[in-house]
Amino acid sequence: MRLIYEESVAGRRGVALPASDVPVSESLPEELLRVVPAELPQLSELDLVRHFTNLSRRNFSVDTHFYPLGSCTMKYNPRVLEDAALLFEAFHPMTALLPGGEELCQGSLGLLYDLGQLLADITGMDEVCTQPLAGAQGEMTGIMLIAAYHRARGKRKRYVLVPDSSHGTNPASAAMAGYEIITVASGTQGDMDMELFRQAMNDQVAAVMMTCPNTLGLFNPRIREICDIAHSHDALMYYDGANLNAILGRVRPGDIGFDVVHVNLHKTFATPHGGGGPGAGPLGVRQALIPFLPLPRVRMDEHGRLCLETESELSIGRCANFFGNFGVLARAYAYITMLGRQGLMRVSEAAVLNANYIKERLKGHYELPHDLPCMHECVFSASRQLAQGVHAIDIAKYLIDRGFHPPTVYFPLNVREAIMIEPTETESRATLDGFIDAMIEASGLAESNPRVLLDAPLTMPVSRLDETKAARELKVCW
Amino acid sequence: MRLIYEESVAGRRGVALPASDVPVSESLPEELLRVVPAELPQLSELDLVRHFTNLSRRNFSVDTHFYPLGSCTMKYNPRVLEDAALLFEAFHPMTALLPGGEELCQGSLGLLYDLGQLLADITGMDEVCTQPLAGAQGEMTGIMLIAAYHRARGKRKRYVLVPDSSHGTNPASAAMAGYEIITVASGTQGDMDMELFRQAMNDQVAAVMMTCPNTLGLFNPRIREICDIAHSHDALMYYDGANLNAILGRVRPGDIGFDVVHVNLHKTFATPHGGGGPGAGPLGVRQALIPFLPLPRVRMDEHGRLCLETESELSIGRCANFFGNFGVLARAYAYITMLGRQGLMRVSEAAVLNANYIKERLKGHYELPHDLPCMHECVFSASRQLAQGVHAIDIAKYLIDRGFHPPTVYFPLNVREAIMIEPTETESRATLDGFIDAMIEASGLAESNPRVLLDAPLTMPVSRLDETKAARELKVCW
Amino acid sequence: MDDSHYCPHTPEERGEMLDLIGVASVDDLFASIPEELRARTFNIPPGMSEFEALARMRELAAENGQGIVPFIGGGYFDHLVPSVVSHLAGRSEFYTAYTPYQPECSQGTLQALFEYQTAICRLTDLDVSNASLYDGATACAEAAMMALRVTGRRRIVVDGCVNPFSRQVLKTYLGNLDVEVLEIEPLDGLLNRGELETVLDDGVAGLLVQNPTFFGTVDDYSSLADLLHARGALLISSVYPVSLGLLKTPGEMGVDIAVGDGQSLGNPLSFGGPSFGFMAARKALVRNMPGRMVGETVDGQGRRGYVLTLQAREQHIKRHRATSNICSNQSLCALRGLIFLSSLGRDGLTELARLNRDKSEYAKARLEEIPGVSVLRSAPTFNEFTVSLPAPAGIAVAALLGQGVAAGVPLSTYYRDSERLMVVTVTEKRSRREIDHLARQLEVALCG
Amino acid sequence: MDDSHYCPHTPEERGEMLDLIGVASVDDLFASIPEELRARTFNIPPGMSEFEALARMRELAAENGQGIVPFIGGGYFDHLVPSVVSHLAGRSEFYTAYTPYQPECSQGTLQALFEYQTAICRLTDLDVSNASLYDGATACAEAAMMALRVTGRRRIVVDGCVNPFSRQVLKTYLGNLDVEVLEIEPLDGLLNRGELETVLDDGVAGLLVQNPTFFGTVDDYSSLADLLHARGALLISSVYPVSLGLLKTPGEMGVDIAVGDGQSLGNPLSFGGPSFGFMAARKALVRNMPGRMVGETVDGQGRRGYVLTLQAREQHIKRHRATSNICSNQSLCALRGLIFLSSLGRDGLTELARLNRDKSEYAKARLEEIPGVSVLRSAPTFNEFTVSLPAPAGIAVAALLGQGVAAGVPLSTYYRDSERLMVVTVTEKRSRREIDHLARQLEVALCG
Repeated sequence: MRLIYEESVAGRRGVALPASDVPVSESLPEELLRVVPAELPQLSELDLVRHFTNLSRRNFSVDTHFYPLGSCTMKYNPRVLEDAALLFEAFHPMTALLPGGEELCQGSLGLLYDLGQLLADITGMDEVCTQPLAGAQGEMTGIMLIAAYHRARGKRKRYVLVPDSSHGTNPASAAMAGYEIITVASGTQGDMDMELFRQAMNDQVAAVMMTCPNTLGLFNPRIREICDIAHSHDALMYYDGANLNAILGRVRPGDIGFDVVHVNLHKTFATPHGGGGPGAGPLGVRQALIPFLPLPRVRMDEHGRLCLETESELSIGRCANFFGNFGVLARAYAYITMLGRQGLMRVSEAAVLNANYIKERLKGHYELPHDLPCMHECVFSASRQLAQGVHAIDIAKYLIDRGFHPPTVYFPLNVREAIMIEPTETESRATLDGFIDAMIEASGLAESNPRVLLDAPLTMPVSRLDETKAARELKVCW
Repeated sequence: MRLIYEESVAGRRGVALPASDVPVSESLPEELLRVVPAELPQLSELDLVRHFTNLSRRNFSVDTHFYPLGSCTMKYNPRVLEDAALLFEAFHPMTALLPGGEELCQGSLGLLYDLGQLLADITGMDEVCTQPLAGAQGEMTGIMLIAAYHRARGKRKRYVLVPDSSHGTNPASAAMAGYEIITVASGTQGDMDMELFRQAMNDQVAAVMMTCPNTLGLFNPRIREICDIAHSHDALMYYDGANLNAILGRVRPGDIGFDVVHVNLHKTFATPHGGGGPGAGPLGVRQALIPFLPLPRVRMDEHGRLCLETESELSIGRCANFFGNFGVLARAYAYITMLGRQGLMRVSEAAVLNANYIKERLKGHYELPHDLPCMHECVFSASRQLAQGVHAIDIAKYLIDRGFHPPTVYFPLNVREAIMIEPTETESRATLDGFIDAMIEASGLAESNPRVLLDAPLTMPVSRLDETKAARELKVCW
Repeated sequence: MDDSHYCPHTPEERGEMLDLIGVASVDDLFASIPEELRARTFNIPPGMSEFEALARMRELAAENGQGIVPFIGGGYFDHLVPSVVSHLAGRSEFYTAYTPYQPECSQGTLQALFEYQTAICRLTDLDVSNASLYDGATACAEAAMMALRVTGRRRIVVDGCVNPFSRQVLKTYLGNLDVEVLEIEPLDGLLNRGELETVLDDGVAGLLVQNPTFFGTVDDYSSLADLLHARGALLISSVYPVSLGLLKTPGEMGVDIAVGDGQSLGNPLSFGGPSFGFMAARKALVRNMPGRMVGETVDGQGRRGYVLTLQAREQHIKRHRATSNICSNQSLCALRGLIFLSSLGRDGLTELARLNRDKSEYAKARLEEIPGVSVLRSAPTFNEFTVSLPAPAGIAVAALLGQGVAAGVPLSTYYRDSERLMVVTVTEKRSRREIDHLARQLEVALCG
Repeated sequence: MDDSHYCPHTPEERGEMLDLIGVASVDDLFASIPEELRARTFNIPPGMSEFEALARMRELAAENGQGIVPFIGGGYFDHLVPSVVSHLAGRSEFYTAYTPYQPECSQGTLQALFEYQTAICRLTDLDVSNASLYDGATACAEAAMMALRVTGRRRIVVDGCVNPFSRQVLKTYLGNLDVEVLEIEPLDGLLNRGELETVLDDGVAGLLVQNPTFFGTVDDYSSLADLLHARGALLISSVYPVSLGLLKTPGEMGVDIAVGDGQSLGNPLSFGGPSFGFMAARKALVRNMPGRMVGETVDGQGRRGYVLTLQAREQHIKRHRATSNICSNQSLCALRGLIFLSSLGRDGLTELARLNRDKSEYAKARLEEIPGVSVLRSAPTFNEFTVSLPAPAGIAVAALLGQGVAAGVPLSTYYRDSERLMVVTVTEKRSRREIDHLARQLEVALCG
C-alpha cells in the first residue's frame, strides 16, 4: 500500500476548521516563526478514511484472529468497555489540581480510588497506586519505592536479583532505578535454581523480582521459601503481575509474601492492546512502602470525599503527568465491576483449563520441556522439528497462513526454540481445536514437506521481511 | 466462512442480561406459549465479534474501495454524521403524540421542520414531507398525492407515463398507487421521444414521471416543453430525485415546472447506504398538493413552536409508523448544514467534472452511445468488446480483481451492454485515474486475452456464483 | 474556513481536468442547461465546519425533554441494546456498502442477510423470510397486498386490535387499489370472533391480526387459521419479536404470513426510525413475497456463496408487474437485528421475554393498588397492558409527562369510548424503582 | 444472570476437556499450588451485566462537575478532535492487535507507525523519531537519560520554565542514578540565560528547555544550541506540537532531541490519559533512542514492508543494558496523532495554530481591560499567557470554578513569589462568547 505521503497532493484540504470569531492577531516576530509549514499529508477526508481503513485490514487482531501470544494475555476486549471509557473523555485533569477542584472531580477520583481498592484486594496488597502508565513503568516505580524504602532505613543496596527466564523489562527497570542486576539461572522446572539463588542472595540485594506462575506457566511451590530467604536478607520481593490471569481469586501475591506487585491492566483486565499500547501498570504495595508512593495520591477523607495528596516528604515524586492512563483504568474498572468475584475466578479457571487442553493435545507432536500441569500458558520447543531444519519461527509463519496469529517464539530464553502458547479464557473449544490441528499439521509438514513452512507466509501482503536490511540501511522516516 | 449457526454450541451464552429486581410472575397459560425456544445462535461474545468482523471484511464499501455505481451516488459519508445522529438515539417517538408531548420534542420536530425547509429550497417546492422511508416509498406516496389531487377535483385518471429508461421503481410505484403504466421509448439522446410522448399524452394521464438529468446522465433541454404539454392535459409532473446530485443550486425541479419531487437522502445527501438501506425519500410538493400530504405533519405555529397535525380530511393517510427514518434525516440535516450554499453547489460542479473527465478519457476505448457533455454520470456500452465475446459483466468482474467496485451494468435498459459510471464529487483525481487505467486495461484484455475477463474475479473469497441454481434450488433459510 | 468540504480537487487539478475535457470552466459543463431553466433562487445558509454543525445538532437535541422515563410503546420499545450491536454494525464495510448486486465482493452483507433470514424463520417458525422491509407498518400493508395477489380476491379484513398506525398505513397503501378494507371493532381488547365470522366469505383474501394486540392482550389464533384456510383465505399476523421469546409462534398457530417491526431487536428509538420490517411466510408463498431475498448457491469451484435471488419478482426487473416497488430496504437495521438476536442467543431471548413479562406483571399489581385504577383482564398480557383510570387518561398522562414520566398511551385518540383508558408498556429496562415511582406519581395525579 | 462472562465453555465442553487432560475437576489443575499459599480472602463484589456496569459508570461520571469551560492547560489541552480520528483509530484491527512482532500480519500497525514517525520528523524538522513513549513528561526524562548516555556525563540542566510535572518526573526518573539535576530559576517567565552561562561547563550532558514555556512565553533557543554544542552537550526541547503549526521548529533551532506530549493531537482529555509522548532527534543519536522504532525494508520478492527495527536497543533483547525499560508504548494514541495531523494536513495545522493564537490574543486584550489585571509581556505568547491579578489567583480561580469556569492555573503551587499570577490557556475551542464571559466573571470576582 502507498504511504499516506505518497497520496498527498499539494493544496488539498482535509477536515475544515471553524471560522474564527475573533480578530486576526498581530503576527509573531519573524525569528520565532517556522520557515516552511510541516509537510503533513494533504488529502481529502475520503482518501484519509480509505487509507486507514485499508491499513487496518492488513493487521491480525483479537477481533479477527485467534492470538495465542504467550505472556501477552490477548483476551477478548469487551466492547462495552469502550462505551464506558467514553463517558469520561471530556474531563480535564488539571481541574482536580485547582483550588476547589477536587470537589468537581469526585467521579473520576472515586473511580481511581475504587479501582485501587479492588486491585489491592485482588493482589493482597495494602494500597495500590494507579499512576504507572504501563507494566514496565510499574516495575520501575516499584523498584524505586524499594530503593526509597531501604534509603529511609539508612541502607543503600546494590543489587536486584532476577531469574534468567524473566521478562526483559525486569532487569531493565531495575537498572533504571540504579541497581546492578544479578541473574540467576533456572532449575529443572524453569524456576530459579534454589541452590544458585541461595548463593546469589546477600545483604546487598535490594529486591528479588519474580513472576509466579513463572514464564513457563508453572507455579513454583517453593515460592514462599524464596520470599522468606529474601526477607531474611532484608530484600523485598517484587511480583511481576504479567501472569496474574492464572491465579485470580486463588492466589494473592501479598498472601505469599510479596511486598510489591504491578498489574498489567491490558493483559489481565481486558483493556485493548492497541497495537502496542496504551497499557497501564498499577502498583500494589505493603503498608511499609505507602509513604514512598508517587504523587498525586488519591485519598478518602473522614467525610468519604476523595482528595488528592500532592505533597509528601518521603514520596519518590511523580512518574507521569497526571493520574495515569485514566481511560485504560476506567475500562479495567468496568471490567472488574462486570465480572465480580465469581467472574474473575472463572477467568483463571478457564484460562488454565484452555492451556492444559492445548498442552495435552500437542505434547505428542512437540517437545514439552516440562510435562507438568501448567497454569495459563504452556511452553513447547520446536527442537524435534529442528532436525528437519524447521525452526520455531517457521512454524509461527505457517500458522499465519492458516489464519492464526503465531504464539510467542524464542521466549522464554531458557527454552531452546521456545513456542509459548497462551490461549486465554475467552477462546472457545472450536477455536482451540482449529489451532491445535494447524499445529499438528505444521509438525507433520516439518517431516513431509518442510518447504511449506520455510516459505510461509504466502497469504499476506508481504512475505518474510529482511530485518537485517531494515537495521543496516536504517530508514525510519520517509 | 461458516454460518453463525454452524458456530453455535448448545448451552453457550453470549451477552448477559441484568438480574431481575421484581418477583417472578405467574406463568402464561400453556396454549399461549411457544413449544421450543427459537434456535438462535449460541456463541460467546468473542466468537460473535469475530464472526461479524470477519464477515464485514468480505465486503467492498465506499470506505475501502472506489464504488462508481451509476445511479446510486456512492459518495463519501462523513463520519461526523454518525456522531450527529447518535445525539438523538434516546428519544421515543411516541412522546410527541402524547398530550403535551410536542413541547418535549421541540428539538426533534425542529430538525424535521428545518430539514423540510432546506429541501424545499433545494428542490424549489412549497413543502417537503420527510416521512417516506426510501426513494421508492417517496415515489409511491407522491403518485398517491397526485391521485388524491385529481380525485379531489373530481377526476379519476388511469395512466402514469414513464420513459423506458426510467428506474424500475417508477412504474412499480405508480402501479401500487393504482395506475396503469404507459412506457414511452427513448429518442436519440436517451430522453423520451417527443413525438411518441405527444402521441402518448391524453387527458387520462395523471402524471408523467421523469428524472432530469436522465438516466444517461444527460440534461434534457426540452424538459419545460414536456412539463407544459403534461400540464395542458392536466397531468402533473413527477421528478425522480435520484439524479439530484448533478444540479444542486443550479436547477430546481420546481422552477422547471415539476409538481412533485422525491429526494434520496442516501444518494445526494451523503447518508450511508448500509448494504441496502435504510434510506429516506422526502417528498416535495407544490402548494396545491399540500392538503393531501401524509400525517402526522410537522407545522410551526404562530409562536414559532413546532406542533404535529394529526388529523386532516384530505390527507392520504400515513405511509410509515412515525416521522420517517429520523436517524437518516438527522444525518442529511447535518450534512446540508455543514455544506451550506457554496458547498452544495461545489458538490454538483465536482460531480459533473469527474463524470466528464472519465467520459473523455474512456471514450476512445469504449463505445459512447451519446457523446455529449454529461452531467454527474456517463453511460458507455461494451458493444465493441462484445465482438470478442466479452460482456459488460465480464469487465465488471475484472474490475473487482483490480480493486474497484464495478459500475452499474445493464442499466439503463435502452443502452445495449450498458456500463453506467457515477464517480461522485468526493473522489480524487488519483482514484479516477486508477479506475480509468483499469478500464482501459480491461478493454485491451478483451482484445488480447479475454479469458482473464471471463474468469474474473479470482481474488475474492468466491468466484462467479451460480445464480440459476440459487433461484431453482431455492434456499433462503439455513 | 474552506468551503470545499469533501470535494478534493485543488484548483490546479480542476484546471487540468477541464483542459482534458476541453472546456474552459466548470460552468461550461452545465451549458446544456438552458438559461431559463436555471434555479431562480437558492437560499441555503452558508456552510460551516463539522465542529460547528455538531454543536448545532447538540443544541437541537438539548431542546428535547431529557431523561423522560418511557412507559410507552405504540410500536417502538425502549429495550436494552448490547454494546456489540453498534460496534459491529458500524463496521465501515457494512455501513458504506450498497445493495449487494455484485455478489463476489459483497459476501459479507449477503451472508449476514442469509443469516438474518434464517433467524426470522426460526423466530416465527415459518419457512421463508425476505431480507427486510421498511418497518412493521408497511410490512402489514405489503402482507395484505401479497394476500390479494395470492388469492386474486379483493377484500382484506383487519382486526381493530392491530396497531392503529399499521392500520392507517395499510389503508393508505390500499387506498388507490380496487379493494376493500374491512375493520372489526375490538371487543374487550381482543378480536371480536363473533363479528369476524359474520364478515368471512369467499371474497376475503386475508385477515390481519396482531399478537400481542395494541391493548397488550395475548391471544392464540390457531383456530382462525383453520377457519380462513377453509375459505381459501390467508392468516396474517403482526408480531412483536421480543415476545416470541415466550409466546406461541405464528408457525405454531398456522399463520401464513408473519410480519412485524424489528426496532425492538437492537435498534435505538431514534425518534421513530430507522428500524426494519420483517416478513416470513410459508414456502409456497415465496414467489409472491415483496423485497429482496438472499439465497445460497455455489461458485464454479463448488464453494458456497450467497446471492440476491428471485430478483424476477422485483421492480428493477419486473417494473410495474413487480411484487412491490420496494428497492432500498433496511439492511443495516436488519443486520443489527441479527447481531442482537445472536448476542442473546436461544436462552437469552427467552430470558429477555421473561424479564419483560415479570416487570410488566409487577407494574400491573402496583398500579392496581391505586384507588379507582383497574387493569383490563380479558386476557393475559406480555409487557403491555391496558389500564382504566378514574379520570381522563390524557390529563393524567400530561400531568406525569411534566414530571418526566411518560406513563402510558391514552387510547381515546385511537378508539371511541376509551377516554379513561391507557396502555402501559414495561420493558426490561424499567427498574422496580421507576415502576414504583410511576405508581406513586400516578396516584398523586389522580388522587391529589 | 449468568456469571460466565466471556468464558465460553458449556459444562459439557468443560467436562470433555477435563477428561482429555485426565483430571476430575478444574480444581485439580491448581493442585500444584500448596494449600498454604491459597488466597486468604477475596472480597470483590458480585458481578453484573454490561448494562448495569455501564449504568454505574454513568453515575460516577455524573459525580464530576459538568460542562466546566476550561481556560487551563498544564500540559493537557482542550482541542477539537475531528470525528474521523475516533472512527478510524477505533477499527478493531488496530484496537485489538498487539505489538507488531510478527510483521507479515501486522503491516497495518507497522506502516501507520512509520507514517507517524515521519509526521513527527516533519513537525519537528528532525531526522528520526521513535514510535512513541508514554507521555510528554516521561519523554523529557527519557531524553535526559539519553543525553547522559550519549555524552557519558553526569549533569542535566533544566530550565525552570519547563512544565513542573515534567521536571518532577525527570527528577524521579533520575533520582536513583548517580547524576545531578540542576534547575535554573525562571526570569520574567523566560530562561535566565545569564544564570545558564554560569552553570554550563564540560560536565553538563544536556539542557532541557520548553517552548512555549509553562508561562506561555515563546522563545528562540537557536543561540543556546551553539553554546551547548561548543561544550559537547545536547540541547533538548520539549515542544507543544500544535504550536509547531506556527513556531520555529526544534530542527531550525539546532535542537538535538525534541520531545513533547501528543495529547493535543487528537487525543481526548480523558482526565489525564492516555496520550503519548513523542521523541525526535538528529540521525546520529538514533541508536541511543529509547522505545520502539519502525523501519522500512523489503520481502523476498522485493515488496516494500515495515518491521520493528534496532530492537537490539530494547529491553526484550538487551535486558538491563537496554536504552530504556519501555515495552508497551502508546501506539494507539500515536495513531490518533497521525490521523489527526493527516486530517488537518499541512495548511490545516497552520490554520489551527493561528486560531489558537488569535483567540488567545483576544483573551489577553479582554482580560487586560479589567482594573488591576496585567499580562506578563516579557515575550510573545502562543495560546497561553500569564496574568497578574490584584488579588491571590487561587481565590479568584476557586470563585470562578464555582461558576463553571476554570479561569487559569494559579502559579503559586509551582513557583515562589507568584501568589497573584495565573496562566490562562485559550484554544481554538473557546468561543468569543466564552472568553467575554470569563472576563466578565473575573471582573466580578475581583472587583465585586
